Amino acid sequence: MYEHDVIVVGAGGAGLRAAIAAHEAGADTAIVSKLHPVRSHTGAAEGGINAALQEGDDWELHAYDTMKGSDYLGDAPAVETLAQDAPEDTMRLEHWGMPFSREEDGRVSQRPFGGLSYPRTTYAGAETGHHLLHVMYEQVVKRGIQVYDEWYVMNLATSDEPNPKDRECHGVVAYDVQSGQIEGFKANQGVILATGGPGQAFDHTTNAVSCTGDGHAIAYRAGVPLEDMEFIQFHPTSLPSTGVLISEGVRGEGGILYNEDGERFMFEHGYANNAGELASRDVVSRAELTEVNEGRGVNDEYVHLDMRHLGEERILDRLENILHLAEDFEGVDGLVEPMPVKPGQHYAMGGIETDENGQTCISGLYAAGECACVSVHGGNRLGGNALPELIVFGKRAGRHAAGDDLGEPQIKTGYGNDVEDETDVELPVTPGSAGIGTDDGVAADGGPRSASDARSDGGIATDAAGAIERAVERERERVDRLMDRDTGIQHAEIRQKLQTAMTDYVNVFRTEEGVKKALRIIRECREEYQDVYVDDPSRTFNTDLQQTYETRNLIDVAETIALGALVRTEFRGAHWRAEHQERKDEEWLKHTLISWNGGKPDIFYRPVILEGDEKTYEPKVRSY
Amino acid sequence: MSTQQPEPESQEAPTDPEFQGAESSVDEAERSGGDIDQTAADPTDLEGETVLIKVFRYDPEVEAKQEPRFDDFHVPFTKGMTALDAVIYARDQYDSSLTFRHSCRQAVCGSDAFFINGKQRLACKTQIAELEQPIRIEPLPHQEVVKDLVVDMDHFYDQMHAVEPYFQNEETPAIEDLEEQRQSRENREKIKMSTRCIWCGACMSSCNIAAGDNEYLGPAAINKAYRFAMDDREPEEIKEHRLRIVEQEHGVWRCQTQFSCTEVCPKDIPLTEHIQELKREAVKKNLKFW
Amino acid sequence: MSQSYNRGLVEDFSRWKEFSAGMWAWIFHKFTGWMLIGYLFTHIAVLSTATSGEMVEVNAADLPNVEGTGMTEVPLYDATLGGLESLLIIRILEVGLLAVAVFHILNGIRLLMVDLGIGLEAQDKSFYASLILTGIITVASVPTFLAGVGF
Amino acid sequence: MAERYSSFAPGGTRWLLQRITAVFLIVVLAMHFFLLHFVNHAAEVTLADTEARMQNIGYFLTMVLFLWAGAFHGINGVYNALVNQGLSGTQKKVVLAVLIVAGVALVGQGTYVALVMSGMI
Ligand SMILES: Cc1cc2nc3c(=O)[nH]c(=O)nc-3n(C[C@H](O)[C@H](O)[C@H](O)COP(=O)(O)OP(=O)(O)OC[C@H]3O[C@@H](n4cnc5c(N)ncnc54)[C@H](O)[C@@H]3O)c2cc1C
Ligand code: HEM
Ligand code: SF4
Ligand code: F3S
Ligand code: FES
Repeated sequence: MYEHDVIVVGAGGAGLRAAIAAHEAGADTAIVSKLHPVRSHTGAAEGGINAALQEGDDWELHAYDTMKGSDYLGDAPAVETLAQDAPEDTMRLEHWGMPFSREEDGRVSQRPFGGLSYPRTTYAGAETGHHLLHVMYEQVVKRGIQVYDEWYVMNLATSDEPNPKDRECHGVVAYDVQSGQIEGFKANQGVILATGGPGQAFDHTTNAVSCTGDGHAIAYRAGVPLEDMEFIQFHPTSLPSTGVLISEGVRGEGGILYNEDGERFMFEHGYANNAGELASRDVVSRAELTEVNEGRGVNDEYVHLDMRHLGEERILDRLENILHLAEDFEGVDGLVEPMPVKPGQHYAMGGIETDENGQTCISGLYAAGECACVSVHGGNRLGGNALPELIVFGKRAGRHAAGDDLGEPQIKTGYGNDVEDETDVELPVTPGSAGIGTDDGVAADGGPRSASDARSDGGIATDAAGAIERAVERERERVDRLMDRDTGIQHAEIRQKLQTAMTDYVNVFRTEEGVKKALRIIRECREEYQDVYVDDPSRTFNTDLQQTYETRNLIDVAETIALGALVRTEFRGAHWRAEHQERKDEEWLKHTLISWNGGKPDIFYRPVILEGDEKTYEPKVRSY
Repeated sequence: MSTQQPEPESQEAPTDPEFQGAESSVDEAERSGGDIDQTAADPTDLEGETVLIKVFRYDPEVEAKQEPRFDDFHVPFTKGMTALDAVIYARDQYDSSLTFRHSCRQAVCGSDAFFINGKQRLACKTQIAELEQPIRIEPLPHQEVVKDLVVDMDHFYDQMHAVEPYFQNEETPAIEDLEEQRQSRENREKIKMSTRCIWCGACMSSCNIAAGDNEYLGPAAINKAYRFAMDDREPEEIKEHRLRIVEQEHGVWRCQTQFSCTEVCPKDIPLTEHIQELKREAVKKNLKFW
Repeated sequence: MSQSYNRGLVEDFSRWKEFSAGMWAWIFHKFTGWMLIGYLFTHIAVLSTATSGEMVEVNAADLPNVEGTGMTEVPLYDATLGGLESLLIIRILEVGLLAVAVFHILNGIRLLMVDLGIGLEAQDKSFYASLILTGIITVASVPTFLAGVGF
Repeated sequence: MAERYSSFAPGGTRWLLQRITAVFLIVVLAMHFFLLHFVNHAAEVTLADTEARMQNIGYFLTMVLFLWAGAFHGINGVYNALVNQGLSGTQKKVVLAVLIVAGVALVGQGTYVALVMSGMI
């Protein structure tokens, strides 16, 4: 067993920032990550970091834009914290050597971005995320913070009280991918989950293969509610074969979208008569899919993004990296042919419910970054708002876990008096745990109660070391079970089925029938998963085993997305419902929360906090 | 874990060249036929065909793989298919124990540098259509193989860490005076290429000097040092300190300008140029004191 | 630590077909450098015959550097050099030495340029140029080198 | 360590000397070849001619310098090549010692020969 004060799970932007903050606050900090830190998906971010840095700009404007962008589903305390802290934390990056793009006078450049009332997106070329990630990893190296890289976190070690709010998180169980060894990690002060997005729940995503929602799933099964999971952002221009993102810059420079018949459908079919290709992400994504669904898609799959008319010179000058992307990942030369594009899953607005200090309802358990939902993005994230979220809330979580006093949070977490219970939605299938034990056969972390659980006193284990030992034992048994079996189904098949269902039915367009179908398929996947086995018999670098674990997490996460999509009967932000074409503020100014509840998902709601420090944000029609 | 090394000479190589994929590919192709788009509008020569990949296999724990061998996989070609797509297909459809690192699929995470048809390349950035068949996919040379295409990167990381890869200036100021440091556009331009490194290790693997001299810092680490040494935001003393690190015996002088690092770098970083510039900087700095 | 497999040096030399320009330049420069230093040792050894002061009797007809005919007395130095020079194999070796030296000089200049940061993008072209120039100079010098050897 | 700042790290000195000698060698080696194979054909060289050339102090000095530079350049080159292939520890020390002895022998003998040729001894 390894022991540290603070254990950070995940080493993307959020995890690294949290670790640095915890270390600076004096805690003995360690990072456990399934990838080496510089491999994290934060490195893929291109656009930039929103921060009100310049004179003339103001954090309040940033907060206002963010709230409006969220379609009034962001919580004001979180939104204001983000806007207030972003400038300082961005400058901190500058002082750590981040190579920001510069103005003539040597100051950092800022550029305009969708939905912003002031050009406040700070950037470093078209590789902002890469630099952010590397600069922060460098600081981790400088501070000598211990990194357990290529250690896959399988589960949390929490205590077992019936009410999640009484539980305590003592650490995690992880396995060393290289050697296959399973070990407990004891966290004396806190565990911070920073495991990134759940993009792999969809089969077409701009997210990395490693974005499997592990943190979501393990927190969820330990009793923390997942919040607003139905809000998924789809980016209109990703390459069809890989999902690699083609930046909005192409359309910004004048790139045009065509359907199979060569029509400029954004105008000719009236999707956006004013903004055309430059309409907001959700509008363009829906337009593209409508074209495809109505039989006007190229190869019935995608549309064309054409930039040839911009001329070679302009393209080489401003969009050179796009040429490389199209060439390297799609085999298409953007100078001579149009590029195929289609909408791809891009970002999850929802996530593990936390307060503005990053804390969840389980004491000692924190979440930050894309896996968390504070919530700042509400129904729709503005471009350039995810990276500041990583550094602002990563830092806060780290400091809080290390014992710094950040004040009483205004955002409440967990099931409590302030929530609204509404379980009258009709579900097509029973969600939640399958086969593995009955209701009370499921331990707090979602695993089955096993022989090793039996304690002489029959009561709840409160001692940390004991909780960790039990959790380790449970994972060892699970692994043995998966490895010993040599017939059944392989995870890849289940994952494929799950991803296809999500993309078919819980995509840009959502109908009641479709989402229900998805829930049924997810249920099937869950049942099939009972027979899953790991074919690779080796303990050395067994990615088969790791992916089998990830697939299980994806099932849980996909289910919450579909459940959320089914119960939210309105059209807000990125969530579009065929039967409900307007935003319903009277009924739906509230967050969807889903908690595992011992294997039987429980759905409830918490009102959005629109009162900020000085002003209240009045919901307005979101138009640009 | 056991520590005995496999002894390649003393064991007979189980020759099983036409492993798995060869036969199974027929029904697999059928099974997956439905969701593979074989009728793309813009067919290339390979459209609708299968490509043959030969993948290096090794696993210390599996008897048949203790002696490295190559397995053949037949993968149905689709337009835009990359070498990474091909191995993913082989893994998901034929042999789930096929092991390799990968994550971003877009050349930013640096996990999937392999030795493909005799050259260090990022698999996700390598179009199948541009390779000669059969395609030979091996782990990076000059690194210990952990399993299949996975190599031990620890040494690479050690070398990267050895150049103090972090910005050094006076203590970070307090919040109130977090005034930004100015940096000229020219200076940012100068370090721009060097900041693009994704730690893939391709350069190090291609360098024969690094292969011969384990202590050689290697092109990636020297480039990292360059990135900081040339950044005007760091004070002059720190720059001298950095030059002192790279001019040690196993530093820049080891480079024999073989250029293979520059040729394989997927981020097109002019590594040799940076190394040479550091050599000159080091000489210049030392000459001053004569 | 789990065990891992070291493929050793096999890579370096079984892969020569895949070497690129810079690699070949490196190998050739090494090779020619070693040849030259090797030659320098031999060269000094041969020249050392000048220090003996000894005279030997030779047939002037056999030696290209001795005028006249019939048996004469010449310094050991002349006899050795002349003796060597009268052998076809030595003449051929001399051509080889020239090739080696010319390549080493040309590639050496290329390397010096690289050290100065000049023309790095053309490093492969300059290598090919060195090779071709070496070839031309070598061929052009053959008549001079082979002149007067007993054909 | 202030004193370290006033001199080269060992790697650097030799690297620079290797280049400086190379520049010198380019010129002299080219001249040498030209003179002894194209102007005077090697086949026609005699002790008398050699001695005549060597009597010219400029030529003599050039040749001696040529020898020293060549010896340093060549031997340092060989040493580098070996070290680059991963020589270390005792092996490295032995190789260095052998090369130094060989180098000193070469330079010594060569200089002696040159002195004899020039008639100085
Ligand atoms: C293509 C693309 C472009 C984007 N561009 C922008 C932009 O311009 N501006 C912007 O603001 N945002 C952008 N975003 C969004 C933003 O980049 C992400 O939301 C953000 O980087 C997520 O960071 P993270 O630290 O939360 O997670 P990640 O960077 O994904 O890191 C997750 C970490 O968790 C680890 N991990 C996961 N599971 C486990 C486990 N089970 N055990 C151990 N470790 C685990 C991983 O190893 C990894 O280190 C973009 C996103 C994408 C995909
Ligand atoms: C005539 C002009 C010459 C030039 C321009 C030249 C140039 C160079 C250069 C630049 C190197 C260094 C290569 C490196 O470190 O990467 C080198 C190496 C070497 N040179 Fe020369 N050289 C010349 C003559 C000679 C002569 C006359 C000799 C023999 C006595 C010689 C023997 C060597 C040797 C042995 C090496 C080392 C090769 C190796 O690394 O294995 N060179 N030369
Ligand atoms: S320098 Fe290039 S080849 Fe080397 S590790 Fe960095 S990106 Fe990879
Ligand atoms: S390949 Fe090696 S020798 Fe130098 S130029 Fe690159 S580091
Ligand atoms: S998968 Fe990330 S670099 Fe190739």
